[in-house]
Amino acid sequence: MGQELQEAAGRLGLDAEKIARARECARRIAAPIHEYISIHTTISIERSTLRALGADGASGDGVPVPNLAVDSVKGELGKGAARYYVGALVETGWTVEEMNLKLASGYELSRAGVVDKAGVERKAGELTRAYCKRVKDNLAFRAKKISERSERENSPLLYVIVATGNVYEDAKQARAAALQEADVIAVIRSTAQSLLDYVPYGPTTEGFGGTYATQENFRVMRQALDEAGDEIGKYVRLVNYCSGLCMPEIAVMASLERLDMVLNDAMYGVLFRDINVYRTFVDQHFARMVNALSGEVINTGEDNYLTTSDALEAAHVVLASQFINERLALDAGLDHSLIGLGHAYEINPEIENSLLYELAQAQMARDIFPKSPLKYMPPTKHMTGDVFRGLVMNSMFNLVSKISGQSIHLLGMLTEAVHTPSMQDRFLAIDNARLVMKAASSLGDEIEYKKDGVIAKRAALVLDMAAEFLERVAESGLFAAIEEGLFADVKRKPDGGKGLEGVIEKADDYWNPIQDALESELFQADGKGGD
Amino acid sequence: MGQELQEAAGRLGLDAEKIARARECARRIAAPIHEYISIHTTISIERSTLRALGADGASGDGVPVPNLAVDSVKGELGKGAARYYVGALVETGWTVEEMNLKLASGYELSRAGVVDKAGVERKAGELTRAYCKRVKDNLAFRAKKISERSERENSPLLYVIVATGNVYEDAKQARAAALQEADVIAVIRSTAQSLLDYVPYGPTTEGFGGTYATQENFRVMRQALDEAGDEIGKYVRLVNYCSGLCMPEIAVMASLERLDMVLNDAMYGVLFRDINVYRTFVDQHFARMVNALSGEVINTGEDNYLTTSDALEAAHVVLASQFINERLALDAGLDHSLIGLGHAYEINPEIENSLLYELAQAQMARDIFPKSPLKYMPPTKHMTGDVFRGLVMNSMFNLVSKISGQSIHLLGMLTEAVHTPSMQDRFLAIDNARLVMKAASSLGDEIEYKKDGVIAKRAALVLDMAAEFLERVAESGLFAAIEEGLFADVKRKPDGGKGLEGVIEKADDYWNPIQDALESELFQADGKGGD
Amino acid sequence: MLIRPYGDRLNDGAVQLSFTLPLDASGKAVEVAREYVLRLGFESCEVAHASPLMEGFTMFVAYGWTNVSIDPDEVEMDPGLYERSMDFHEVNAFIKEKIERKLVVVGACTGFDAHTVGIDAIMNMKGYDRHYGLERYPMIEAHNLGAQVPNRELLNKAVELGADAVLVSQTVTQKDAHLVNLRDFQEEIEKMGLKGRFILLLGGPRITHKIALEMGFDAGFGKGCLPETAASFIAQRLYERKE
Amino acid sequence: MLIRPYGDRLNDGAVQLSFTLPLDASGKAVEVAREYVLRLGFESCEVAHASPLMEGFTMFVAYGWTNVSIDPDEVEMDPGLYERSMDFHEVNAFIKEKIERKLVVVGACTGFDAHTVGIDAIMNMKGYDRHYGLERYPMIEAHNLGAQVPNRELLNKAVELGADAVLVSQTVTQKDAHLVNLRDFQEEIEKMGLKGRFILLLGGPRITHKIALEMGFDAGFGKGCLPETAASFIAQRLYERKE
Ligand code: B12
Ligand code: B12
Ligand SMILES: Cc1ncc(COP(=O)(O)O)c(C=O)c1O
Ligand SMILES: Cc1ncc(COP(=O)(O)O)c(C=O)c1O
Repeated sequence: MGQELQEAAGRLGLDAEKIARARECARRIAAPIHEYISIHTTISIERSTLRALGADGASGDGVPVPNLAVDSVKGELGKGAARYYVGALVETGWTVEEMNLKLASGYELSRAGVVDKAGVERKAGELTRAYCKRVKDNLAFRAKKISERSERENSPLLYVIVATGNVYEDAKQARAAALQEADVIAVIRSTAQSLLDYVPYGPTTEGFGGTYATQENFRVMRQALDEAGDEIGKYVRLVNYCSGLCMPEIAVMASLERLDMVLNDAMYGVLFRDINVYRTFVDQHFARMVNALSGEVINTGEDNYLTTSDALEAAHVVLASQFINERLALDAGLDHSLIGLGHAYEINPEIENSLLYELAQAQMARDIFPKSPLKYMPPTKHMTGDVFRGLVMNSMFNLVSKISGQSIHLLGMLTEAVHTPSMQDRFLAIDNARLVMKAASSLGDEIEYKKDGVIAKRAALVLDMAAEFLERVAESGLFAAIEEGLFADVKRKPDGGKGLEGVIEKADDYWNPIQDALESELFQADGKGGD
Repeated sequence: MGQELQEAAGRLGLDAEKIARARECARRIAAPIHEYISIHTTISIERSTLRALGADGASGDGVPVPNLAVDSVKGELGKGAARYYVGALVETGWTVEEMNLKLASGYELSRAGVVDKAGVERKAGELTRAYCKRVKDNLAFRAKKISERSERENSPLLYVIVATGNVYEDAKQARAAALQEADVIAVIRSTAQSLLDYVPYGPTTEGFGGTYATQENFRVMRQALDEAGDEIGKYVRLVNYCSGLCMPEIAVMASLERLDMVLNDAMYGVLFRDINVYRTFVDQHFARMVNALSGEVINTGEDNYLTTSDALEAAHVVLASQFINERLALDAGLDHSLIGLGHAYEINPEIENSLLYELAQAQMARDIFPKSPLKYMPPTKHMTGDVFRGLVMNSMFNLVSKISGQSIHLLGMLTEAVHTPSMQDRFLAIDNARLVMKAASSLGDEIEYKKDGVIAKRAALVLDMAAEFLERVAESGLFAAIEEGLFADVKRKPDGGKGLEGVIEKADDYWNPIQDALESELFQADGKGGD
Repeated sequence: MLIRPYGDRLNDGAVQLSFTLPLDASGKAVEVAREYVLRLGFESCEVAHASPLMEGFTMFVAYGWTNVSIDPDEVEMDPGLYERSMDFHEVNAFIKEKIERKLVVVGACTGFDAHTVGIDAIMNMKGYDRHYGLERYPMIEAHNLGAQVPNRELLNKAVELGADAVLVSQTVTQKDAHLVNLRDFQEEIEKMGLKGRFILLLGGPRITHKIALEMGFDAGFGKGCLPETAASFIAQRLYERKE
Repeated sequence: MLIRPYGDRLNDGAVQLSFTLPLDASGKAVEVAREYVLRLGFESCEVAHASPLMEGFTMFVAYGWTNVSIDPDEVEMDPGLYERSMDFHEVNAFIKEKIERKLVVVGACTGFDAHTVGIDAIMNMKGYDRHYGLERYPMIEAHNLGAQVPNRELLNKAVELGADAVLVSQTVTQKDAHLVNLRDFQEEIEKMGLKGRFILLLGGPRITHKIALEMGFDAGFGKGCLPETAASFIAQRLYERKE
């Protein structure tokens, strides 16, 4: 623990002891959630397990095979769907592809108990090893490319979004952004996909304000970005959004298609998508274990809090949520270097010294989470149709991001308050960031913050308030705190929202070979998780 | 001297001893120039003297009365034109107005010696006292308004230019800028007015890339800005350009019409307008004394050096020129608070750490000239037709200006490389500066520069090079150094350029009541000048 | 009186433009861009800059000068655009005096739209920019159903609560998602026989009064709308209907 | 092949505009601005923002979508626009071989124009962006007369030095100051009977090949012109004349 303490001091001289206490509260907050998680599974976790074992495809009218398979053994899910899917494979001798086609055309998994237990365990082991191998190969491929082409990377990584609704048009725009030196491309999901309890199958060319997240769409984008990357000697990272009712499923699909980063935050699902707390926190744990195995960086959505509450008044809520997300992520086997905690530049720019407060809050996050690839997001709330002022606000955001050493920088568009970004909007955003960040390259190492000056005092105040806030949440428990509207001024009842019906108590003989493999890889092997 | 030494240390820990040595060199450079100045007058100084005594108006075909008066005693100017003008007044008993009308319609001053010496001295005294009173009343009025309305001032003062060619259109645009919180309005002169050896008379509505500087135009603008200022409770400062063949005349006109700031730099005239060195340095001394009496801030044009030579390679030449301008200004009775030394943000923004070098150079000027109202000018050379990138570059310029505590901030236009500014260009420039400067309000006091970091080392290097450069110039003399092209890579021969024929050796009995009044007010009275 | 854009002189017709053409950057491309601006109705054009975005695409920044003029008086505003509004106190006094009972108002973000900040700004206690939301009006009973409320569910609630007015908020406009949803809203009203039953208000950042009328609403409210403006409209329209 | 601006989909015709109208900011003014953009040849327009600049003036930021298209092939470039150019070594070799003597070149900023950085970039030792100026060409004798040189003085010098080519630079274009000066230049040429005597090159940030031809020059050079481009043109044009 010692080592972490001084590090926490960082550049703002923050009270390391208070930071340690906040982490302690996060532990107390996580404990009861883990208790609940350990004895529950969900319909989405079961579908994800089957996907990892090879279940894929969809019926004529587009119902995905994993949904068909899981629904056909609806009552038995307390035992885990794996036994029925693998059992059917062993019994029928069909290959996984044949099984999927059968399921797609109406075949139903039998609910009868497993006959050949050893055969099922052997088959499950084979499928699980195949899955883990594919995921680890992806991880190795990514690691090699990143190290070979590291000098082409911007620091922080420049992250842009594409959202045309047509995956092939997205691919073209993503290519353009990559050729303009963007490092990370995120395809925004079609509106409200987080509320679908299934993942659409195949490539999609229609969407509202975004493109559906499907495995085929991931493949199309992955290929386009690898090609563009090879052309200019860069490894271009691909991002998509797990949050929502299909969190673990999208995580598995991402692990199969070598996505590099995923938005993965149950708090976002609850607060901004009104998804049931129990459902999404159980889903999150499984999803984050899959991300951990595949070495994908998760991004958390604390920036959204500042769209509904004031960025000065709610800064401590962002920090508190980051501590909680860190704890839950570590407990899911994610190493610090994969926990891309989110925050944003959202203070009203008309407020005097707003740049100093933004710098204080950005540096505070850097000091408190030194090893995390922090994801810093641009101004949205106070952006107006004056695209010229928008460009100036984004220049200030770019400067603070560079000075405080952020890791992932979501580029601000001058047209944020007008429309989804055009090709030239993205070019101007990239040009703005690269110009400011190159000009201010080592400004961060060059300046020291005055001891108890405006910046240092602001950071200390936010840390104090966050520590106090975490004590309160630890007392009441996270779900009760959410019910009270402590987070983002949004109230959600624990039994409210969508998806509670999909939560299932694990039977004593619950069996999930994928979860077992994940846990052995992530925890037993090197006892790394949950430090 | 002591007090000035620590102050010089400032925030970059610059070598105070080296700064003192540089000031010493400036003194050695100024000495021979003063010798030349003390024994010469110029045709423009004589015209200015008559203007101060009341000469004004113009003949039918537009030749100004001061020109007619001075030309009519061309051979006698060694004795000073005052005796002939005042002599004629005493002899004819005409009032000044009557005399001007006579001169305008062909009356010639007689070259005969003065008859009633006592009468001439009494009349000259009366006219000189009237001039000094008007100038001091202007100074008092300005000081009162500034102190009453100080809290409405931006810091740094926001300086914009208007250049429509039509003084009435300029007035409208200036009003708009003042209502948008600009503090300082400069009317750009019509192209090449600096090469005219007369000042046009009356209001003008035609000009190329600017509006002619005339006394009537000053009055029109002064009234417009006073009205706008009263409306919003601000004192709006008016600026015009003295540099060129009519430097002292425009200074006198400015003092009569209560201009607040004037561009007044002989080096600019020589290097960029090819005006003869002797002519313009003699003119400058008289002009700066007039500025000093009227409490007008002078602005010097070192920014122009960086349009013809590289801003990284020539930074030390800017600093050296500032030391020389400071010395010559002090010797002309200008107090530090009236010496608005110029510099600019002109490094190629694509260069890594260019923002740090700009900050180093801006902070260096602040530390070395702590009491000067430094005038900081925007990027021009590396501005392109990409007005969006232009806005980003201006945001960085605005930030550096605020952090380093500059005093006068010439607003950068996003269309710098395209056209003279439109009304909306100016609005966007003001909005950009106010937003960035309010957001970064006390950032300057909040940060300390790392001891011998990139910023501190850059400033120290430029100071060293400037000190060396000044030693070389002190050896060769300023005019020889200019001939070698040491300044702005522009070579000018001492006897070359325009206006040398207008330089006249003072006769032993040279008499100039205005110069005598200036010198007694500025030097004898409190022995302030030339500290 | 005919007017034109003002650059730095009256009627100089100066306009700044930026656009991307599917062309590789070259001297020729600059000439095409300049010619294109002339075809847009400009007398003269200066292409200030060309930036290659990727092979086959170039962004241009240009300044055009046009003789096209417009007479503001000819431009008719949306009929009945509701701009004048009573303040918080006047509205409550008006309702108390003229309608003599509490108004019932039901609102939501309908269809897929989850942008609740807009409707919350109009209806919630906190309100908008220090202007209280309808929940704080003593003479109004406000029910905010929140995000992604299906049209039918909103209308059922309105009937159940005996609403005087129904407030719909739409923000996402890509591919006219909002128009699709609003047409569905009108169909639901017809199906449930509720035509003319409620005073219908539509609002959102991209909503104009024209769109609202076209979609069968009584009024449209855009960016910067204040709660008291909506409250005034409901109160006055209800009073007119009573008369 | 007809093309249109590309926003985020092929042929969506998206263009960004900003302009100031002599109107006070109001809901009505926004509608006038929107209507104005439609009159400029746009199908639809969204006024994203309105900023009051001062009483009676408002700036608008707008996005328009247009069906106006253009066929790049129809757009004829300036005839004879000189784009291809030999490099430093090829030019000197060409002159040595084909003309077999040093060329004499005289240049200046004429009239009131004091912007020498442009002509210096073409003619001086230092040149432009690591491309050497004509002074550094062994086969060219370059005389740069500097700033604000009267037309007559430049032509006298050209005659005196037996120049092959005369280079004129003009930067200030307000109120067509440059055109006034260039017409005067042509009159001087006629008066001094020098028509056709020199190869005439005109350059500057706002100069196009078209303007140069209209003003009686042999070629026009704009922003980013390189010294070798000017040298190539002079050498080749001189060679053509010799043939
Ligand atoms: C906050 C925000 C979000 C939050 C919403 C949180 C919440 N609970 O509201 C989150 C992160 C969830 C979000 C998600 C998305 N968003 Co969003 N979002 C914004 C943002 C940043 C601010 C919107 C806002 O809060 N405005 C402030 C309020 C006060 O203003 P207002 O909505 O105009 O409301 C006022 C008036 O319009 C009026 N009014 C509004 N409604 C009504 C109703 C009545 C009856 C009346 C009288 C008046 C009235 O009164 C209000 C007060 O004056 C904007 C960008 C921007 N800066 O505007 C993008 C923006 C609106 N989002 C956008 C998009 C595309 C999306 C997504 C589709 C992205 C994606 N693919 O995931 C999703 C869609 C989610 C969904 N299902 O709707 C686009 C919309 C583009 C378009 N024209 O269609 C924008 C413009 C961003 C962009 N440039 O791309 N978003
Ligand atoms: C430096 C500068 C000055 C300096 C000039 C110093 C000097 N010795 O040159 C000073 C400070 C003196 C100055 C003064 C003024 N300036 Co000035 N200045 C500029 C600035 C910042 C850069 C111009 C420059 O050096 N460009 C770099 C060179 C390399 O590019 P270039 O000129 O285009 O030359 C290239 C090509 O055009 C070509 N080329 C050019 N000439 C020729 C000739 C031939 C034969 C060939 C083959 C090629 C060729 O090759 C060159 C290399 O590629 C511009 C703004 C900007 N950022 O562009 C304003 C600008 C040009 N100035 C402008 C104005 C209005 C003025 C003043 C009138 C302001 C005033 N009222 O006082 C005065 C006029 C002085 C005068 N009498 O001309 C305006 C012009 C607007 C217009 N369209 O008319 C500009 C655009 C600034 C603005 N936005 O208002 N200026
Ligand atoms: C953590 C997180 N997940 C998901 C999303 C968006 O997903 P959707 O709009 O599909 O709900 C966001 C915000 O854009 C987010 O911050
Ligand atoms: C000191 C100084 N004087 C005068 C001017 C301009 O005057 P003119 O263009 O009339 O020579 C400048 C630059 O613009 C300047 O820096």
